[in-house]
Amino acid sequence: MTLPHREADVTLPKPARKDPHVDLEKLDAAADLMAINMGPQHPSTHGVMRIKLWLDGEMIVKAVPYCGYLHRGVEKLCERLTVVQLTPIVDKHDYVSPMTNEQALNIAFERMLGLEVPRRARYMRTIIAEIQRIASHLLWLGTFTLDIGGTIGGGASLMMYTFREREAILDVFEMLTGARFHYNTHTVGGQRHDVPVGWPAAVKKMIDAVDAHMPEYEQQCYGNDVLVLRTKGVGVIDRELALELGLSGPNLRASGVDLDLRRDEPFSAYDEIKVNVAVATDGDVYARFDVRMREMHESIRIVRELIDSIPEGPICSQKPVKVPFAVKLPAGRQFYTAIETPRGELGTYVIGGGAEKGAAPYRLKFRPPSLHAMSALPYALVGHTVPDVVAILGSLDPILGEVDR
Amino acid sequence: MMSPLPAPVRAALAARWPEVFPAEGDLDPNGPLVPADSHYDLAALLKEHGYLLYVTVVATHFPTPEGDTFEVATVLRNPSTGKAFWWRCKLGADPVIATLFPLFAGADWQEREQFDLVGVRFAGHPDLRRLMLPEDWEGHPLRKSYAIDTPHAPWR
Amino acid sequence: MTLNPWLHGLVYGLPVLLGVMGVGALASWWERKFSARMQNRIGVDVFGPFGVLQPFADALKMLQKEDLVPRGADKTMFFIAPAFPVVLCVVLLGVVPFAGYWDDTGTWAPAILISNLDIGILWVLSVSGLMVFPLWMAGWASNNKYALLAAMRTVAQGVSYEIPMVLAALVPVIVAGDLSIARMVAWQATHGWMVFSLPVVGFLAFVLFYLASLAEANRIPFDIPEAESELVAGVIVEYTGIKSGLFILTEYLHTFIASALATAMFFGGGHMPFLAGLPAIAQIVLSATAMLVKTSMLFVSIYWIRWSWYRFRSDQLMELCWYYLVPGGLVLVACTAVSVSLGWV
Amino acid sequence: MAVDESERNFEHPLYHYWENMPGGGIGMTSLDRLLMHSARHSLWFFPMATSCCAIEFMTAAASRVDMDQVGTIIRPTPRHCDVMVVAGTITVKMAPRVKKLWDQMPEPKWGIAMGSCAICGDFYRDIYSVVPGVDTIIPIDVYIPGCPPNADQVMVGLQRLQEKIAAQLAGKTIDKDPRPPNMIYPAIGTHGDARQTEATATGQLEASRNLGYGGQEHRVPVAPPKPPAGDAT
Repeated sequence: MTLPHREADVTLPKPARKDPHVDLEKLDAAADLMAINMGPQHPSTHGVMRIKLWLDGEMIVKAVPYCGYLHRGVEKLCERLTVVQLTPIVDKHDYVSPMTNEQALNIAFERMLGLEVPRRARYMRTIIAEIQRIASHLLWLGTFTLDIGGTIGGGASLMMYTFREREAILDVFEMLTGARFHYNTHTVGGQRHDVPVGWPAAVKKMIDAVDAHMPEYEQQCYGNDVLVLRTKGVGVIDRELALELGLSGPNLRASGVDLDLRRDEPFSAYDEIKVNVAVATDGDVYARFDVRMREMHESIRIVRELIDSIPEGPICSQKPVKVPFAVKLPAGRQFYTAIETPRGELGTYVIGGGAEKGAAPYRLKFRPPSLHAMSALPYALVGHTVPDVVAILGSLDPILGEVDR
Repeated sequence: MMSPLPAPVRAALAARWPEVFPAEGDLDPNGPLVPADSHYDLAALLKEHGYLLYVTVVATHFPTPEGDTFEVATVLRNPSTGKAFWWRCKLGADPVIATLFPLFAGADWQEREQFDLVGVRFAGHPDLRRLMLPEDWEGHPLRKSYAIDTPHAPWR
Repeated sequence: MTLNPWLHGLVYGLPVLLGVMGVGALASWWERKFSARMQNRIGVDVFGPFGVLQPFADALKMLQKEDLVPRGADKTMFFIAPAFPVVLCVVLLGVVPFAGYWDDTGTWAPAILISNLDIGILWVLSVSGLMVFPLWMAGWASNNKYALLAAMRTVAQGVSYEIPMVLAALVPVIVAGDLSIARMVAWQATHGWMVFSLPVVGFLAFVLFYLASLAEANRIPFDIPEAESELVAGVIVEYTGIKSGLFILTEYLHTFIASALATAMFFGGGHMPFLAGLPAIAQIVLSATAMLVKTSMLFVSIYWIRWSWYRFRSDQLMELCWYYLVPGGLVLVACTAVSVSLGWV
Repeated sequence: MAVDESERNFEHPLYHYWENMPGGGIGMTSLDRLLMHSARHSLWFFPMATSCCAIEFMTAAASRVDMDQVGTIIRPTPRHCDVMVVAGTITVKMAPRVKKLWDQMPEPKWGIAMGSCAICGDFYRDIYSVVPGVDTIIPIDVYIPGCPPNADQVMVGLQRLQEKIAAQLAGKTIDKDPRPPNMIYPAIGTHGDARQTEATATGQLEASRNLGYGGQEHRVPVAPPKPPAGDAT
């Protein structure tokens, strides 16, 4: 091994695909491009991100996204908190689906330590994850149509309807955990809060309400010619590019890759049930929209299937869940694992044996699906017009808390 | 989770790097340690064998009494089987490693992030700028020598 | 009856102007209530009974706001641009007959009408064609790229949709054989409303006129010039206080006027059956009510569409205009001309 | 960052014209009351929505709570708005933008800090890239604590703001709202304090700015932080 080697030693081949780092100087000088800045505070950037667009008329010649306006240094913070203290921190990453964030982190620790999770807790986790997926996709649907339909227009109406269902879901979570938004209910080895009396009935009632309203949404979206016109053939990400970029979840499945970690690397109780994976092949905005809508149906089915069969038993395999030093990570052990969240593969790379006598991780790296989705923007935007920017961005569904961490 | 490599991939790797990937037995559960020179070639070989999905890259700072060392772990996933694989490269005090951008477009932003936060440079990267922090920021926050509350004007 | 022109303006103009301003203010309250009901909400509810004073609160608040002119803006243009659309809207109103009655000779005479122009339709079309200029001025003078993009879209859209609008307006002109809106209403009072008297073609012409008016008034699904989700707030992105308020008021006025014009041209204006024989005053009051009801129904439908549809992309909008509406309008005009010359109408 | 924020008693020229009109002073009181009522019933919000609190802010605008009842509209451009709602963590990279957007809003304007991240940075307050409280860069009138606050609490904060506006426009002097208890003050003072003014005056806020135009950005060298005068922290 020769260390260190220098930049000059490295000669790499040119990538075969079109490079988005196009030098504008080499373009036709008479093109007279206009640079326009979307963000960091823009109604349709889903948080604080910025895209710099070079426009020829309204046609996008080059797009450069910038992120980091919400960089809160969480990975640094994680290095000085113990494993048990980390759960409420990761709630704030993907703030649209906090439950799956907690789950990803704790499943990573459990798999690293080889801890067994009781069956009851695994069932609860599965149900929670699927309800959270519905809530997250509902919010996505609302904001997506808000982007296409306008904040003063039909999109706003649909957003209000989706929030009606989302409120019902948050009520169910509040019943379970006592919190409305950031739950802190998962822990290493299981759950903190047991199923309260009447919770399954409440979940069934909520699921019935959501299922009853699904045709309403489908009629407003599939049945709306303007939405179909705006989304078909726009923002195409082909299969190869999607894989190279590391897209995951609905974005990847919309590009024709049949990969779902719920089925391929089962966590919680997904090994006991069958998950029908929704796949589309076009890779455009419509395909991503379609995949998410079908996933909501699938989630409703899974919740219905599991809610009556929650087994009896303990909810956590670890005894003192509230002692911060209860769990220690083996020093020097490195481990990567991932679960499927509503946005895709949320991975956690852990190196054990850090501060607090080994109870804190030495290094914790999250693999956020939204960051990969955002890195598709320079490829997907070029050649489209300004109105397509919001449609493409909305269809990729990035959550900036997760992108920037 | 590290899952066993399929036999053809294992054979190809063993033929190329016999000291890292022995033909028999388990691999290092922490991820096999590959020479930094072979980083790009290994990724290219894995991509040929179906590891098409770029998952992530993780750089870590290990301060030692002899001087700083760095480790860069790269994770790839095979979309047809859904199984992930990762390997590590050890770097010295002046960390430079080949970029994977020609193979995987997603490496662009991931490597920029690791450059920003840890300070590992990726040779051959077309646009190696800071991703998260302002471009005039000093230091790399995820190095162990960087205090979490490092002063920054005017707030602390 | 000939009055002093100044007195004429005062007697007829002021009530109409104030009434329409009131309608504009009321429309903004009503739209907020209407959209709220569509969205399971309550809507404005605190200021005044059912929140009906909310538009006045907004207007008074806007009056108090600081007046900012962005650095690098064209100050003169930036200042005068908000005044123009209001003036144009009021000018448009001058030729719309708001009521009518059967006079002694048995013809339908217009009543609440500021000026019975012989070329009313031409006036309306040309003035509403001018409407793009203040928006372009505002967009250009703001020194803001979003405003500039919005202004470019406004001009492209306004100029394009002018053509189907003219073609749709030609249908009643050919049928009634007159360019005056008041006499067009009189024709409809004797021969039946335009949408019915000319089977199918009359209705299609109305639909064409309605779509073109939606686009001219920048309403969803044709509201790409103000497209909040991509262009933040369109041409008014840099305007503060009452200046932005004037633009917002103009949108309501323009929509209202478009509805009133469509009513006058296709739905018989103030005409309603069973009026003949009543005293003139009663006829005027009843026909003004009829006009208001018809206009309001069109107005409501515009907002119904607004709060349930999504918006087109700019190129799709142009495609719709040049590929479908303009040829369709030409066919309609040809059909009308043929049926009139064959004496079918 | 060019606007001097110390002058918060903005008076519209309308008042001036009215007073100089013959007999204008008679209507002054009733005009005042009218304007006061209209201003507090027509608060248009500019959502400075960065993170989790933004979702709860959307919930406050959605049908269960319906912020529109009291006449608030959410407008995406600062030029039309009266109240800036800072919902979420503000980072060092974002802070100059927040300040700029605040400066772009026309007077009279008010600020709401929603959520503990905006108020004091919450558990991120020690991290290198986080601003420990948005009140270090813009004046804040109402604090809504919570992580995130419920939608109902947003309405309570809105009512508190309406009370303050009524008092402010009626000419009463109102005390600045303090930060909620146990929300730690940063080493640098909040907006209006001497040390914060000094930091602004010496261009340190300017220094942390990143224009980031593809490598040709305008860079200002970072000045070392000045030791606080006469303060041990």
